[in-house]
Amino acid sequence: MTVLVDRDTKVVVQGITGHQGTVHTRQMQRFGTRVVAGVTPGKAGTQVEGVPVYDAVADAVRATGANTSCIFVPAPFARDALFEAVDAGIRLAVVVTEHIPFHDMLSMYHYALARGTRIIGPNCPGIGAPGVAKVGIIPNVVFRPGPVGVISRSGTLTYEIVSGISEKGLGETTCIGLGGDPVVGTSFVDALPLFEADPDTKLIVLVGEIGGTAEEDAADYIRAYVHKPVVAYIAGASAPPGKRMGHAGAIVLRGRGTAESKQSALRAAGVSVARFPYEIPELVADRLRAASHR
Amino acid sequence: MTVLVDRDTKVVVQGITGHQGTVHTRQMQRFGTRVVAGVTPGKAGTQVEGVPVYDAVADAVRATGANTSCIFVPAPFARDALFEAVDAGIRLAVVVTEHIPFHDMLSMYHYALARGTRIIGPNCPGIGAPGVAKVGIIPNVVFRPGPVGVISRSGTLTYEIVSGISEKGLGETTCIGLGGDPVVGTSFVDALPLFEADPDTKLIVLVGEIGGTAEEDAADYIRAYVHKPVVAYIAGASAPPGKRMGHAGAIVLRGRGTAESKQSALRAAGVSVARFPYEIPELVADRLRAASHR
Amino acid sequence: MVKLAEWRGKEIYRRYGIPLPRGTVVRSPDEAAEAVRTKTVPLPCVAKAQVLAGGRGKGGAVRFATTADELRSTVADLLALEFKGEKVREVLVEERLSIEQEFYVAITLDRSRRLPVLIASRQGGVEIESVEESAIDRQWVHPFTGLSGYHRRQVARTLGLDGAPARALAGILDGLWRAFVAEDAELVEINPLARVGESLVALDAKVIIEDDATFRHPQYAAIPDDRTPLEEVAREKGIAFVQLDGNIGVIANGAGLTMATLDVLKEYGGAPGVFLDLGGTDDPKKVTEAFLLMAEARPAAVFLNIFGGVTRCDTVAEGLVAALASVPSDRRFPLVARIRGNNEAEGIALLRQAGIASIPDLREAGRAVVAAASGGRR
Amino acid sequence: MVKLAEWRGKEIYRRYGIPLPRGTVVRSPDEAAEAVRTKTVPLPCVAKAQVLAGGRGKGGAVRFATTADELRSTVADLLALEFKGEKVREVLVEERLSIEQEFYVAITLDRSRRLPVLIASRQGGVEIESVEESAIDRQWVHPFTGLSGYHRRQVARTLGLDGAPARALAGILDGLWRAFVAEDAELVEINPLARVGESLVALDAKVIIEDDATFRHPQYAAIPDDRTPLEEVAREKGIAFVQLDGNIGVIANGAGLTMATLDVLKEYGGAPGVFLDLGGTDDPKKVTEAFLLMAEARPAAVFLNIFGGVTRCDTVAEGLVAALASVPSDRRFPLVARIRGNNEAEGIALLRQAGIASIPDLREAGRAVVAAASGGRR
Repeated sequence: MTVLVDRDTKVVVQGITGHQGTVHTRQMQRFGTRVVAGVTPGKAGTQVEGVPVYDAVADAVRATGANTSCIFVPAPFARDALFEAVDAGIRLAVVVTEHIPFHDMLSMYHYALARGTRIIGPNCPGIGAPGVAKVGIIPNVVFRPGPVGVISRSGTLTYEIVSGISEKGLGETTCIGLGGDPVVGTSFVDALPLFEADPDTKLIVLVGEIGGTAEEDAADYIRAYVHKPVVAYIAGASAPPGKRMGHAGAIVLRGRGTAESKQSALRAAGVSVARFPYEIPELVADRLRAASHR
Repeated sequence: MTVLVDRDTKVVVQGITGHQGTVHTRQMQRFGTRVVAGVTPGKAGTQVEGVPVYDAVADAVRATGANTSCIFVPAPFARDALFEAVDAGIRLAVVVTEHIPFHDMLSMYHYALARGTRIIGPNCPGIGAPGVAKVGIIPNVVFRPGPVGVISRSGTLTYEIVSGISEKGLGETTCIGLGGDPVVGTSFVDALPLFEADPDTKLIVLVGEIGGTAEEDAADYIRAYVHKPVVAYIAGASAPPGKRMGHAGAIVLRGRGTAESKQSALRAAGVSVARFPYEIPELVADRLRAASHR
Repeated sequence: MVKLAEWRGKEIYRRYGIPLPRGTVVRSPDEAAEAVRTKTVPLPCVAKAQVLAGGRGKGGAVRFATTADELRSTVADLLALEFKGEKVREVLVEERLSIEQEFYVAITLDRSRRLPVLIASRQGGVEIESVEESAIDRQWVHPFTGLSGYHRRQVARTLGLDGAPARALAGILDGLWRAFVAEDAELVEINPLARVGESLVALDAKVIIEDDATFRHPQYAAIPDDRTPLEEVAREKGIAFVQLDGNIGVIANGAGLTMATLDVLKEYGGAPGVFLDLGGTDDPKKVTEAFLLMAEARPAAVFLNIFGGVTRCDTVAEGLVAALASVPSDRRFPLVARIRGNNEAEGIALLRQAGIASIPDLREAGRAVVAAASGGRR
Repeated sequence: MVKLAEWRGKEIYRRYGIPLPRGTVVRSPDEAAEAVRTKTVPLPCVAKAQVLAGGRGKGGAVRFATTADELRSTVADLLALEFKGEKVREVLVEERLSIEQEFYVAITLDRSRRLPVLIASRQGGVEIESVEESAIDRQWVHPFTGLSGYHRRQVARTLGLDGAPARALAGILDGLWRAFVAEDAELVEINPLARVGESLVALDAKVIIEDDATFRHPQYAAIPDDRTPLEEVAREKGIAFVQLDGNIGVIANGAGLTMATLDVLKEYGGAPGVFLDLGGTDDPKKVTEAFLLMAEARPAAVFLNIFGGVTRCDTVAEGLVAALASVPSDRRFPLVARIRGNNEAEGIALLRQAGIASIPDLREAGRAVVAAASGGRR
């Protein structure tokens, strides 16, 4: 099984006529995703990569039964786009858009939560389940079907790591890029139970970063509720405190959110912690081997 | 069994030091309700009817394990009081306060909904389950344990009707006074499944009024999901259109919300509709007799 | 329910940036002429009697004028009018615009969904009730997220607008939403919303403010409504009091019980003339006040039907006895009482002392009142 | 993260009704003397250097003056100061108040709970990090319901206030909340919030505005921050560029990959000097700009580590080749490349044509960069 997406996933792309919207619609299609609709106000009746475009998400849902949205609209309009998706009955919204103010994201998160819609992102690469569906922008080439569930706060680092897992011949059930912003729709703690419950996922890879306490929260959760082996890597051990490292989230402030605190919390929860990305595939192979011998 | 309240119901009275708060705390106690705490800012450390008073609901919950709130605070402060109760983890809030602006109630309803707290009211008599607990202001004398579940939009009319049912020797599992305001936390449609699911409730009495479409919505729900017999009365058949009859809710406007439309919708759903309150006990007895013979 | 006259609604709309015709409200023909002289109102213009009842256009309460003199006499005519029972105290005088299209937009509450609903139709200028369902677009707006871009775009599509008029529409809808929330409105309606070239203008304004929110908006509490003078007095005393067409006065506590009492009286051939809901009170003075108010309405008979909850039976009895003592002889009425619930025995005893029996059966009590009223009909 | 100087933060607080000491910001001793003359600033007063670094009190950047002449020379001293690397351009001059108690209040974001958190302590005037947990009160505020009465009452209890000071506190907390939301702040802090008789006064102001929200608040985009000049240029070009202490430049795409690259370099004994995150781009010009910016930082060697996703490998190669052609000869640097992902083959081919090999293994590539940097250390 896969997590969050399956063969019934029908995607509407909000902002499909923009450059990224169009490029990634094509990539999602090549992956095998059922991209059933696009939305760009004022462009109803046109097509992008063979996908019909609608003025409104509600129209797209009515016409195509779309249940999942991939949002590419620019930051100033992202909140509106998400509200529209929720009100149209979309159950899963992958928000690729970056630079959304966290105050907007607070409203987006709590509204979606209240209405039962799950958000992945913002500022995220999205979800990929090899052989099933991809919603977002993770490069198609990195995937290979297999027993590993990947949860990551990073973008390209995820590609690098998933790619390494695939090249090692292991492969993934599903990979979720959560996004690195201060407020995310789905956190490690929200994503872990999905993989814990998925029978095909035999091991979970967790890719974290400095900043915040999401990894510490994850360690608490793993200790209490996760029985599958977990391998983790935390980027930014060498980053100096007080400097914001690219992501709005990635900053060590006032001694909080250091790589050390995250690594030691994870280790204490029984997680194998890689010091560098290239150590991950080996650790995964080891833990899978050990688990299968039990 | 009872509905919404049970032997674990522990009540905190918000606004306990006000006149109504104090009077009804005593009445609830006499009914057998576990009133464990009261809240009035600035009055911490005092007692009302032997009940300890706290400054904040969170303090009361921490100290006493209160899980249910009965709110008597004046309308301008009711929204704040409800938010406080929700944030303190209260699961059921009975809002007795009348004259709360519906814009406030919209926020209260949607916030409570999002956070998993049920509201009864506002402007409502509350809940009474004879022999178990009462939260609100329904006179103790009207009750008698029995197989009838009562759901009502009215106040005193409910007392009249419940009293009639009790005097007939029938009695109630639980009686819920929903309140007659335009926006209520729990509607007929929300309350019906509770009684449908309660094994001790053999018949449901629904007391409606002119105005709105809550009774028509209830008829739709009953037709689809309620298998127990239902007896209903709609007050206001003789009220002229365009006149607001006391309640903010009770008004026939533009031909909507007439007694006729409600009565015929309910009849079409298999409900026995009383023309006058005094017909209810007889109809209840008939339907109960018929049901027991099946 | 505080219904605002058009000009007051427009004052609100102006504060929220909704475009309106140029004009002003006047209370005399001289003021109207002065408005023309100062170019506050351009000619030709329209003069609209400020009454709350609908159907002003067909009823002759909206008229046109092309000169200052004509306007002066038109305003004089309108101020002399009594429209569906309402006296005309103000006339709104506005420029006459060249209208290309008339739309309908409004926001009100959907009780079933517990959400505000934004209603739009391309068919404006007529009562929305007369527009077929398929021509009405409804969108629900969540109080926590408010009016969003997609709501605005949907209304633009419904009305068939794009470009500058669609942008103007977006601003109007935002203003309407902000007014709905900030003014605690039950209804904000623009009908018609007129297209004039590339602009949109609110030709009419219907705003209803919620009674219960007047603690936040004391300015609305003082606004005259379509209440009778006695209803107005009752309102000031915090008593729900509605005048109907019949001759029997009903005093009960709680809206539901009061309505049920009316239903019973009607069944026995009685005609309720006053609906008086005591509400929940345990102040005998309030009961006395209610009775004296009832006496002012000169009922043929009065039915007191109380179920004591918050209100105690003995309180009511006490208040009633005090009232009966001070009702002037020409205002006396036959009384049938039925008091039940909390402190029932004490209440009944008090009444008995004053020579009043309480009839416990609702049917019997109803019949007794109807009989008393028809015997004593004036 | 736009950190505002105290005086700018106070300008915001003033707009939200938060009480402040009387005073003004000055940029010269003359302006300070003028402020005393016009009684804008009463004497005795305090002069505070407007720098973003903390520890001003102990560091001599806050001084007192009792006469206009003394203030003039104090301001002159402060304007000559360089405080923890920051030049002092403004001095805030304010009345000196007689303080009875110092509190701490702030609102910021709790990422884990995804809720704003209202923080209060009776121990103000010191860094909140140094206050023990038990003396700090935290309350979470839901964005849909906002700051409510019970939050305000709880803070009043924490600070031990009632009566007039508690009412003043309520107003301050409301202002702080409204500022937090309406200004898209990451942090609004008052430390200390001083009790002066029956009033409360915000003696300091720390406001951080969110970068991503500057589209709503363009006024904040132009405010100088504690960036280096090159970081400032990069910011204008929309490139994430951070200067560190080492001599190796890292160009990667994505914050995670860039940080991971730094981690690897450090493991092999390298010292990263510039962190440059290309982000997602498929514009070769942006890549060229990034390389030229990197050249300005004069790195001993540069590591280009790209995983092509949104960014395509060939785009990066194209931009890189163009950049190398235009880097001045005194700015050239050894380059190690590793490009993978979308259009990898095309990218590698383009690089090969320009004489650059791509090393696919991250360890090997890292070692190569460190070697190149130590060989070419200036």
